[in-house]
Amino acid sequence: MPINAGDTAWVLVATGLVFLMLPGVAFLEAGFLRAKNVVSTMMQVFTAAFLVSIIYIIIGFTLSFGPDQGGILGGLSFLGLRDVDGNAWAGTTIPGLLYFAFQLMFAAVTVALVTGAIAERMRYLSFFIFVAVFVFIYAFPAHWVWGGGWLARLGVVDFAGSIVVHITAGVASIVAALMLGRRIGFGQPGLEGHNLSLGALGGFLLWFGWFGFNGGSALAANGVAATALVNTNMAAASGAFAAIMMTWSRFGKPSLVMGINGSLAGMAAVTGGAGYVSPISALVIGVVAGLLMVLGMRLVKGKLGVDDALDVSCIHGIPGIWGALAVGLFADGRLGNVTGLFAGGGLRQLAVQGVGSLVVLALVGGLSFAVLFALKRAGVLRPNTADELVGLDIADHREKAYA
Amino acid sequence: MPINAGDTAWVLVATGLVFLMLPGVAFLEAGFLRAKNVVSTMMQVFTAAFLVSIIYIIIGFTLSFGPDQGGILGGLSFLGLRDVDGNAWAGTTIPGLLYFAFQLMFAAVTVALVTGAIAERMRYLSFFIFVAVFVFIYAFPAHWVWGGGWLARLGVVDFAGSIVVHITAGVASIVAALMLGRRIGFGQPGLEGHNLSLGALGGFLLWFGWFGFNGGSALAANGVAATALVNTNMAAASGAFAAIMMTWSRFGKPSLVMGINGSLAGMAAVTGGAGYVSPISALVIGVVAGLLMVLGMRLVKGKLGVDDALDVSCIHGIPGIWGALAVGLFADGRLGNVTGLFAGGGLRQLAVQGVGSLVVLALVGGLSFAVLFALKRAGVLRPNTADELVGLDIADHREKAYA
Amino acid sequence: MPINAGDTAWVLVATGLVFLMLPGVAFLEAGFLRAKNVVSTMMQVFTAAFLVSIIYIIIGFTLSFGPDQGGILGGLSFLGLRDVDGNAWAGTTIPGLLYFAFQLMFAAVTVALVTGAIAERMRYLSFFIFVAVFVFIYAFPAHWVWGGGWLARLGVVDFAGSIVVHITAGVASIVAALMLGRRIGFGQPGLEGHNLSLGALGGFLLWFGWFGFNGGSALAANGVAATALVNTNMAAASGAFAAIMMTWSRFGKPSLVMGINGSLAGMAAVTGGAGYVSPISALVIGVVAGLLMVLGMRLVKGKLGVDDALDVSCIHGIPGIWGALAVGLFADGRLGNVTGLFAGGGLRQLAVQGVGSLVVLALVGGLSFAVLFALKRAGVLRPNTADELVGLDIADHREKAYA
Amino acid sequence: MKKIEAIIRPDKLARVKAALEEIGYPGITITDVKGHGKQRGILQQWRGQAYRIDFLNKVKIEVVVLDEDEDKTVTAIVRNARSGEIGDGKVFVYPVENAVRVRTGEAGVNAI
Amino acid sequence: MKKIEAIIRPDKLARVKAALEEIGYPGITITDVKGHGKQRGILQQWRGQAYRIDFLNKVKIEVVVLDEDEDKTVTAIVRNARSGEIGDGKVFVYPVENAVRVRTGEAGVNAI
Amino acid sequence: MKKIEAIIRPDKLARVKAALEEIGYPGITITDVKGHGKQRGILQQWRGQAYRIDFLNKVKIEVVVLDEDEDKTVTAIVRNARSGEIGDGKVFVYPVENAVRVRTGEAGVNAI
Ligand SMILES: Nc1ncnc2c1ncn2[C@@H]1O[C@H](COP(=O)(O)OP(=O)(O)O)[C@@H](O)[C@H]1O
Ligand SMILES: Nc1ncnc2c1ncn2[C@@H]1O[C@H](COP(=O)(O)OP(=O)(O)O)[C@@H](O)[C@H]1O
Ligand SMILES: Nc1ncnc2c1ncn2[C@@H]1O[C@H](COP(=O)(O)OP(=O)(O)O)[C@@H](O)[C@H]1O
Repeated sequence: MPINAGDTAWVLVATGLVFLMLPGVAFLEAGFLRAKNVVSTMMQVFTAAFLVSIIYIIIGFTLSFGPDQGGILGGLSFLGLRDVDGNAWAGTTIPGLLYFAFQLMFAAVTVALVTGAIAERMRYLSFFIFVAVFVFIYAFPAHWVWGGGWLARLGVVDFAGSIVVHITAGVASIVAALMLGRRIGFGQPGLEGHNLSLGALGGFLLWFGWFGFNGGSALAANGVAATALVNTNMAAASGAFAAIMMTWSRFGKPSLVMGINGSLAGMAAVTGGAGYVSPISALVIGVVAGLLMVLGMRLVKGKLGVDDALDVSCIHGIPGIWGALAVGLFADGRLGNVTGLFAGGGLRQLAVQGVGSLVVLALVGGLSFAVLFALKRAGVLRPNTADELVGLDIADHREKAYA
Repeated sequence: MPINAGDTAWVLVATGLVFLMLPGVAFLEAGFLRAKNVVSTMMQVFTAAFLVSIIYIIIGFTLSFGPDQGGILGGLSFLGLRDVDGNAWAGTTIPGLLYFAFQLMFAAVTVALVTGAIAERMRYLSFFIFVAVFVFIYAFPAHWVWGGGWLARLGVVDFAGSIVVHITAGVASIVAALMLGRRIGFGQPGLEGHNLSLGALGGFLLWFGWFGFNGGSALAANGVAATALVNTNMAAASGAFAAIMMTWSRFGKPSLVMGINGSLAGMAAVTGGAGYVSPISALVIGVVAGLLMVLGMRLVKGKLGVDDALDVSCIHGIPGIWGALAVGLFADGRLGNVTGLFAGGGLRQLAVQGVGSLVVLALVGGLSFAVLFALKRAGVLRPNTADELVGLDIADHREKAYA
Repeated sequence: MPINAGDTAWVLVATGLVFLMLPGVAFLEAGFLRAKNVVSTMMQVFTAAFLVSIIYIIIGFTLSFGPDQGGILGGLSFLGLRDVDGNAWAGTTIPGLLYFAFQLMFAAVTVALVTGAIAERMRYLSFFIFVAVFVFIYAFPAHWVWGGGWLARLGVVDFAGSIVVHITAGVASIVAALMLGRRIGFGQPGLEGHNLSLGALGGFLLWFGWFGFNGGSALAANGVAATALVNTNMAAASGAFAAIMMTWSRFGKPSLVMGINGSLAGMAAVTGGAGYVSPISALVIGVVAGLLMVLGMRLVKGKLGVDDALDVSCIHGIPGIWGALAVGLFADGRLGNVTGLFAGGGLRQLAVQGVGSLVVLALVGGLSFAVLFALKRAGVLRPNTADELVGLDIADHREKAYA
Repeated sequence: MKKIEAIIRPDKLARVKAALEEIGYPGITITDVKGHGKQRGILQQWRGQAYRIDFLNKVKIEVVVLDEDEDKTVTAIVRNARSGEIGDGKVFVYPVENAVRVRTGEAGVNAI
Repeated sequence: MKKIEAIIRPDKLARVKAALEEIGYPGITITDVKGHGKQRGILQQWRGQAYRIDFLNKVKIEVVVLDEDEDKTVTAIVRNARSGEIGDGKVFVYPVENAVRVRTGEAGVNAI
Repeated sequence: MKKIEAIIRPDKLARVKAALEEIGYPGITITDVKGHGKQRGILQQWRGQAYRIDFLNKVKIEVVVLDEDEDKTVTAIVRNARSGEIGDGKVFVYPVENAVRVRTGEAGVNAI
């Protein structure tokens, strides 16, 4: 297909919007953490930006989107971006380089999300290595679902990444939280966020950027993109609504922080079906995601006592699973003949989505465990007590966020 | 008309840009208020985002843009977004769902603006109800001017909402400020904003977002959109210039805060004529708006002693009226045969614009009064003194913005 | 050529993105300066926004892009934007008004960058005058390279402004830093930035906005735009990488602040060749830029003791020169037959690029010196000691950034 | 000379300051402090958990007065800082051996 | 009455506070201060230059106690604030002439 | 032992600190405070209204010294904190009954 300027314009912007989710994550997290770990957290996200860029252009992209090798990974045709240029990417109306850039941002965002779980107690050196390795881990789900791998052939669909991005980030997060152990002071007052304005900025940037994340995944400026954008907004709204109502009824006071988290959970859930479901279905998907998130937090932090610092597993992981399944429920055939249970498509899609979710969960969980285990063994995973108490900003970067 | 990818790309982005005006409003206000009401204010704007989304998709959109019922409101054809999909919206080259999303953001921004007037002293419960009702109030001006209602038939034009958005928000603001009464400590030092960096962030986001607000209102990526964008920038610049010169000459020191406010006033004024006037006219419209704003603040806060906390009536309301009239003066026939006085079009357009402004002013003022009066009677409008003193962040949300 | 909606959509957005670099600069700088000069710095950038807008529409644009007058400046055909309207700009598929708006933002960003050098010790009045004059100074390089002036005829190419923007800003910065002298306390602890979250926000906004700056310079939504966007991202990544590795090896601790600066240096360097080189070349250009920046800072601040407060000369100026030359090395003929040394194009392009850089350096350096010398003579350049100690926020604006 | 040190609620500061000015002591020094006492902390929520903040914001006022003004100063503060609720704070009196005005070098009672 | 004023490491605050509560002094006042002493400052970097911050964050605890409780209070603080490293801080004891509870007006030992 | 407490202009802190170090007192504690006195507040503007901020930023320095060093300490502070303009601040001297070094438990003059 020839290049279409309108489609290209939209995906150019969408690429920028997905990039903007990186500061979104950085500020959401920095604001919701203590002042002594702000530089550390922003540096982690910044590292996701620059390090993923470098590794992804060299090897990550081709592993995901190179010619399929037995359903498992892409071949090395695009190593160092060979043969990827300004001409149209196969099956699309946008330049190959743009397709690359859009996918690159997804890889960067995925690993950036994990920083929320490991916050305030992971050495920078370890995180640096973790990011580098994660580009390879991420290549599997990306190829399997989006690169023509075996899950795609099985019929798994994932519009913009409930599985590939949010389950991946969520499971890596819970594994990392477990491997790292709890922060000093976990469960006691004193771990509250230092700057909710900054956190809210992150939340709004994420909502805004998600329009590009989901809308851009249409790879064209058309009705599908519009549907995805509207669905994103609706799930964010209803996710926020659900979370706010939960805190309002439980504590008598509605919480902004939980509202923001609820909007993220709603969007993480609708990401999988953004182009496949109707806006009203998106409202339902969002509400459920918001509720699941709140319940998940009570379970993970409350019952299990796992210190997933900013609840990435509950804000992205659980809603990611729900969103993957929701395609099997709500897809109404508007796109690519994907039809879920409620539109009379039977249980097949639902089953397939479940398989896809489980497989990615197991794979990413296992590989994340392996790399973190190695880092732990090497003794570089976690700072010593004095460093953790003084904060990673000084301990690992010798920079203070606030004078 | 078929869908055009270029036009769709632009309106997709413009929708995002208008969304971004919500954090723009949130940070402008939070930064210019006291630290103890930051969560409260951000929560109000966040509520404008999620609650308007939910109500607007169900009923608000169809009341504004459903088939005209006697010039008064739209019919219920699009209830729950029935029949609004990825196909082109009538008379445009963009998907119906995208037209909906763009309009939704306008509704959300309008009510978000009101938060600046009522800041620091309105219970969250009341605000929540107010937002819900406001979606219905907003349907009237939106339908009358943009939905083919009676004002449109009369010949009132309003490119992107000097009347529909800014007069509406401005009059609701002054009414709300009057109903709530003054904050404790009004008129004394101590009410200054706690974080001008945050406020400036809001101001810049609004300027940026306004490019989408006005430029996107062309509903196409063409010369009209470019004109609107340039005019927006010029009126912002000249509004800022005017306000800064006023403070410079009055206090000997130019004020950043007033400069930012001046840019907003300029844009609120040029919004009505963004596609109808030349960039040089936009410069003039902006300067006048900046001056009117400064004079308005001396009147409203100074003389009348009305505590419109962040001067929404003067930054949006008064410039909104001026902007509506300015179309009748400066429109040069470049778009849709709208010609103002200075281009030899006579007084008719000016008169019609005046009528439109007055009618919306009266209607929105009256309806706002009604709902606020009811809330006041119910005793839920304003917090008690202790809560107001401790700040609404703790009192209404049990969250502190800064640790 | 007729207007193309897709190209127009992209350049509309890109214009907004370049605008967003203004708050990018404002927050980068404000965050990396002391709390008592935050209003002052933001006001300077805000002034770049509104004052350049007003002067550029009247005279600046036509001086740059009016019909060439002997290779030196543009003629006055577009005075007050006469004859610039919604129709296609010659040689492009976007409206003339949009071309104007895009160029306007470049002018504003260029002067905004200088604020980083002069921070904390330049009277607002002087800065105001400096900005006004700078619009005229800027017209020369803009016309010479982009407006069909003599450097363009010589064969100098500068995709998005390594010369026109970054060398210009860099040399003006070093001259201004020299004319102003050092801040009180220079070289001692106590000058550290007050808020790295704010600074990081600025850094991320600049990275994001730069996609529009470089990508938009294609003036179309096509493969060139995609190339420019990818190259921008890659040079940012590798510039950050280089700077972080330098601090890591030197201090044992990687620095976020230097990482952000490195990303900016990388982008400043790749700006000149964004459409002419491959993404892998962009990686190399970025790494070198990051290293040059670090070494430059040791020279300028360390050895020479020049108080370029936020190192604009090293972050923009030196990488700008390197980027101009890099076109002569790496251009691979993918765009407009520009071929550098490494692609077998010989030394000619490199030589021409060197001439262009030197000429602009000398011209802008000289003119900047002249205006700053006059302001110094007039005794309005620098505040007195008491004012500098209390901070320019209070001294020049009577506004405090933080309550 | 005595130093009167009062730990009071932040929203009483303006009144107390005015009262001190009225009795002839415009020169005061203010510090933001946090207090813990009988007053219960403020209930808050964070990410779905309720918790209580132990330390409450208070303001410390320090004013050095002549021996003979001790009583009226303490009275002025107590009267204007009182809300009657738990958490109103304390006033402590300390001996001062000397005072010097930096600007002039004057010492003793002339320095106050 | 005595005022016990302790300048300690911020991360020891929680333990010291608990210890004071245990010996019957829940009423304390906390101030964020910066200290300079034998402890070396923290090495930092700024824009490629290394430098050392002279002043370190410390917390000042003030508690006014009955004369007879002076020793056990000091002991409780010292024991719980100690890390053994340079920078642990100091405890100073000052005479207090009077104390008044703002809420009730009670004075002297009843006010503590 | 005496506690010397000085309320000075923030921009004099570095000089005063250096002077104290020179006379053998590197151990000092610093608090950010706000002061009100004869010095007029700073004129500011907010949303088109001018107003005056009553309280000005000051820095409080506390240093506990041996009895015999009281005079030279006060002199060192006064000399280095002086600008000659209104608002230079005050130095107060208080009796100290005891001092304890947390790290070692040393008490009395050895603890300073
Ligand atoms: N013994 C004490 N020493 C120092 N400060 C105290 C002491 N007792 C109380 N305070 C301070 O006084 C404040 C108010 O005390 P609290 O017991 O809450 O109320 P009330 O004084 O009304 O009984 C506390 O927050 C604390 O700052
Ligand atoms: N003479 C003094 N007067 C006031 N404060 C002091 C004095 N000496 C020490 N301090 C405070 O005690 C803190 C710790 O002192 P330092 O000498 O670093 O460690 P250590 O007490 O363990 O020897 C200092 O940071 C300072 O705040
Ligand atoms: N009686 C007092 N008690 C406590 N602090 C005081 C007293 N008088 C002055 N101060 C402090 O000293 C500062 C300077 O005092 P001021 O009267 O402005 O100047 P000067 O000391 O030069 O006459 C004040 O801001 C205040 O913090």
